[in-house]
Amino acid sequence: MIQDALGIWIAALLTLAALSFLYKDNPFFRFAESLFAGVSLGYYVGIVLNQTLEPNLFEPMRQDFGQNWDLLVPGLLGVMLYVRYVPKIAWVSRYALSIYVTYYIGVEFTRRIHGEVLPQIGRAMLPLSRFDLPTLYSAVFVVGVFSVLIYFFFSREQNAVTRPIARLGVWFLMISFGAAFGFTVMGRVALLIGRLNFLLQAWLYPLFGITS
Amino acid sequence: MNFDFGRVALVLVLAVVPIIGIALGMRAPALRSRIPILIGIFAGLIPIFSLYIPKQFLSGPTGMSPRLDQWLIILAGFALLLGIVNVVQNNSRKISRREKGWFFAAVLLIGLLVTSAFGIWGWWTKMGIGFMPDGSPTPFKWVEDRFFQPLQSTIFSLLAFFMASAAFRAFRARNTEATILLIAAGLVMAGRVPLLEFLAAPFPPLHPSASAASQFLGGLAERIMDIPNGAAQSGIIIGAALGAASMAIRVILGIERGYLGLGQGE
Amino acid sequence: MTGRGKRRAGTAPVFPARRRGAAARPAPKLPLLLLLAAALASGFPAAAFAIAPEISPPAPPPIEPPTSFTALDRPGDTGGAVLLTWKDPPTLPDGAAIEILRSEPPAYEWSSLALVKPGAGKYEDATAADGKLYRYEIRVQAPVDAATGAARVSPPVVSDSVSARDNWFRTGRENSLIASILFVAIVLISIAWARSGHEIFIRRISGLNAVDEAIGRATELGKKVFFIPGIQSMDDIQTIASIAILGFVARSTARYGTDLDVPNKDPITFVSAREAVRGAYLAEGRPDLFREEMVNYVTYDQFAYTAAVSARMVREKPAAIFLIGYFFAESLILAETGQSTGAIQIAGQADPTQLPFFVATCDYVLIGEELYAASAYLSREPVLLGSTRGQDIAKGILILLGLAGVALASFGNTWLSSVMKTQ
Amino acid sequence: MKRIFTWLLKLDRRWIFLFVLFSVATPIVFPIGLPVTTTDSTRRAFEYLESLKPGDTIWLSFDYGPSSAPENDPMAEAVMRQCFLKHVKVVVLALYPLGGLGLANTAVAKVTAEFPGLRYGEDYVNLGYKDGAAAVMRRLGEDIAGAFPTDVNGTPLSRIPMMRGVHDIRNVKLVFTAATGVIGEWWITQVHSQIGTPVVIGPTAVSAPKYYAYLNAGQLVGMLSGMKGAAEYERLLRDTYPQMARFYKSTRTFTATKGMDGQTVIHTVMIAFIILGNLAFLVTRETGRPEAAA
Repeated sequence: MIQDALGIWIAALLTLAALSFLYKDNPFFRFAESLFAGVSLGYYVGIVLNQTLEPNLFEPMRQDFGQNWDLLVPGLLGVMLYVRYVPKIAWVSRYALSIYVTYYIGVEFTRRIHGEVLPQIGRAMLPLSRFDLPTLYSAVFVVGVFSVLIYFFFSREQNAVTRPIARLGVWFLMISFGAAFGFTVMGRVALLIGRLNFLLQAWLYPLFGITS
Repeated sequence: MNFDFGRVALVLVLAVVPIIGIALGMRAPALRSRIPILIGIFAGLIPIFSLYIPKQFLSGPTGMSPRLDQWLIILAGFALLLGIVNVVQNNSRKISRREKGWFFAAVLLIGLLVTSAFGIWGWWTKMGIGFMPDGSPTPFKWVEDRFFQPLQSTIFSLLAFFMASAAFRAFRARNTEATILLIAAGLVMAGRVPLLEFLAAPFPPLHPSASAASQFLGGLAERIMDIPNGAAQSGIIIGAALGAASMAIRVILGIERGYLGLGQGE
Repeated sequence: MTGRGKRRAGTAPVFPARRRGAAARPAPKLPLLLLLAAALASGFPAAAFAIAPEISPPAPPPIEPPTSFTALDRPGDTGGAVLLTWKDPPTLPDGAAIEILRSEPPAYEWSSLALVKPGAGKYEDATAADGKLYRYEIRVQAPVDAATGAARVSPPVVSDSVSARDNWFRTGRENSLIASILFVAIVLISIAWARSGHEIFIRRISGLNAVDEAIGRATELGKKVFFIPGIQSMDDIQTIASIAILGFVARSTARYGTDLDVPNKDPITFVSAREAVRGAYLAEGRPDLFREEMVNYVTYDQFAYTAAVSARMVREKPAAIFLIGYFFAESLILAETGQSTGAIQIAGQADPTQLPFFVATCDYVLIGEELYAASAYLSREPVLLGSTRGQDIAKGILILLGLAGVALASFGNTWLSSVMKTQ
Repeated sequence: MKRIFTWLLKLDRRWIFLFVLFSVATPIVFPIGLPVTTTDSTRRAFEYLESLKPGDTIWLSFDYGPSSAPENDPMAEAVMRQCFLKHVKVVVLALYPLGGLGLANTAVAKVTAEFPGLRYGEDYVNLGYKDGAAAVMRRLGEDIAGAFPTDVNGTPLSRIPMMRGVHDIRNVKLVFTAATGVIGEWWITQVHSQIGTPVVIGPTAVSAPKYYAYLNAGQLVGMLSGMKGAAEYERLLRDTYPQMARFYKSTRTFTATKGMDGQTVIHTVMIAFIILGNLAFLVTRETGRPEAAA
């Protein structure tokens, strides 16, 4: 129980210290920020050890080494990564880095062409044959997609035809940015409400004995 | 011991060849960058081929592509230690030289040591980092709930304030583009909440029309999100995907290699 | 057809395990009705009526079996699955389901695999072993008839023997394979073209023109340049683009002798960023100016990193801040704090989610593809310019294709847009 | 006049922060009670739950974490209250890995305390958290005890009275998922499409748009979109059960209705600031820093 009350006090004071940054940088904020940096790094030590390395490496090796002997290789690659602290052979770390980067970049390549370019361009192929409201919406959509794409031409100077289209593309971009900004306000305010709720209900109300 | 073709091939190319490459590199400096790039080409082609070739040795549940994925998750886990070493170096130097703010460096290091000790302890004792058998939190969990969580969500919630100050400053009708930005933002913001009903609250005769207008604004906001916003997003995504794919080709072929500390070009 | 039905009805008592369905349950109480049910199922209603004419109310009509039944290796998979397809019979009793059974020839033991809702028309047996022969059987199973208390099934349909196998091509991905090959070809040809000495123009990108201006200002004021490479690892290509830009920024700071600070959230990005900065200082001939602390690690948590970097901005008041890479919600906290310190801010992200916040708070923003054009723009190297040119050609083709698709769709032809669907 | 505008243009952003703090905090402490107009998707969800009979069982999944709690908590609480009023049994579970279980425990403790007659194991049960949401869902179609052998306290399901008639997810009348990420979508694609159990979803406002497609396709019974949807649900609940008003009037607890008050006020304040800023800008024609070149 005492542990819990202490926990709430700690959480509440840290919340206030973090909020104080809005006024200006101050020692309380600096304390909270430094503590946060340290605790969060330690937190990920715990998470990586218990939730990444344990189930992906230690557990399979213990359970069935014969099926998982190859998991020793990432250990080897990990050692190569650390070799960069020995300046003379720092270049050895390139092996680990190069494998890590290119594998994921290969994944990215397929994801972009297969998962983004084709479906997105397919989505823009809307019929524009009728005169009604949905067709108008489709037309706006189609114009938007292609004018934005024309804005992204780099290797040619914009001319009398493409300049106005690219400008239209910029307008579409601006609508999109403004709308997305306005759309996000609500979710961010909900976060603040969550913090204020915590301060009120877990800390202040019990402190002043408000229960109803 | 399991010696599937895929697994053995992976170990040969990504472990045995690098070891040979390192041995050669000790003698011939030119190979210090060439062999890693060659191996990179191999690693980069695996997921691409795996998308189109469903063969067991490549794409099966323990085929080359999923297996390499698991390897690299482990590698990324190991990499965290690189960061920790750097943080400990920088902060302990601050403390030992009594630089300005050394006290906060000490706070940081204590937080790091205590929390990671709890995490390691939970792993070592098999207790884990969640709850103990009697339902009470482990020390790690307690630190998470009382230090980590509140700080994380408070910093996150600062966004509510920054949204307001950024909106006030940025949304000015300076030119056509800025005006469009401003109007779109205003309409969507107004459409997300019963704003007109709030403003009409003191005037009962206006309630029905305010409510109708509110609904209309809501529909309009949704439409803006759907059509012009959706179109612009599509355009950005297609363009960016082409740029990313072409960059991917350059990286896999070793043309772009700044991340290895090597210059641009050949 | 009927012959098979006869065999099935007859074998029922021999393989009770197969008869776990509704038909088996009433057996102890109503043997006669069971017989009736079996007879109905076997397509011999007349015989059944002959045995028990009195108890039978108007008999429910016989159930038709499914048609066009095929069993094939599921195409384009890693093996271990057989694909069954069929057409439901035109009329089905209420609540009926399609039962699927499997046997391993030469044995005739049929084991039930699944009950499928009508309308599915296909079933994937993912329990098949590669190379092993199977036969499949399907039939319609209707619920117990309320009037007679008997379960009703249609005559079964049996497939030819089939086996699952490991395949060389994932069917249905021809479109993206062709697109990928074409794209790689376009980019490589453009690079070769650029290398052979052809001039390639690249239009002005104001965010990139400002890079030198920003670093110049920092040099004049004697203040730091901050470079924040996003919070993702090197598994995201935006981070790689960011590290490439960092290389150019570091060359400038090395040239002018300006102080640089690159705080990191991801450890692998941290290693790469350090290599890139070290390489840049070396390339400019100023390894003496490079300090390890320039590229430093902060923490792995998104918001702890944000708090620490924001605090550093406020305390050190850098003259220029680069926010280039893959950012999430922290984008606005960093950029708004940076804005309040009065620094020139240049942001860049290819993913559209955080662009609105950068546009609202930064002086220059690299939007979408501009991020990837940056290294070509800054270096003017033929290889990079060539690949940017290749992107443009691909984009032109896509726009033409897209417009053709719109035109076709307007005439009611959706062929082109269905070609674009990937699986 | 011009001086005021010049001052406004150079306004220290900390004044704005103060405004934000007050406009959000005040309605939470002193509810305004703005009118909430209900939308069709929320009404459909409410009416479906109203149509359930005493003794039916529903499934309430906590598929969100602390960061979206202000949006999702009120939904889960309102649904629980409605069920307990109607004597519908509630099975609570959590599939969201980062903190879903903690939120479930808190919400269950809070709402069950409001209904003194309830008995654990007969009126409601808490199955706790299971890792691997999609796999768990597929398991639920075969056998609930296979996915959750015990409840959160370690009691085997076979010894929990209300679980006796509930062998698999088909025996449940409705799945309600309060969701922040993709888990909510899986309830539709893994459970509703494969097994047929009706689903109502309560997503965060940000992810709501993508669920309209499912709603229109009839794959969802109804939807509570974000805090607004939760506030609508609270209003329907208050209108149908006047005795509920006391829970929603209390200063002590947070409700979506209060949250929406705060949201409305802050949105209004922000728009007012933007308008004032533009007015000041147009009057003084003063250009500040060069802004965002695209």
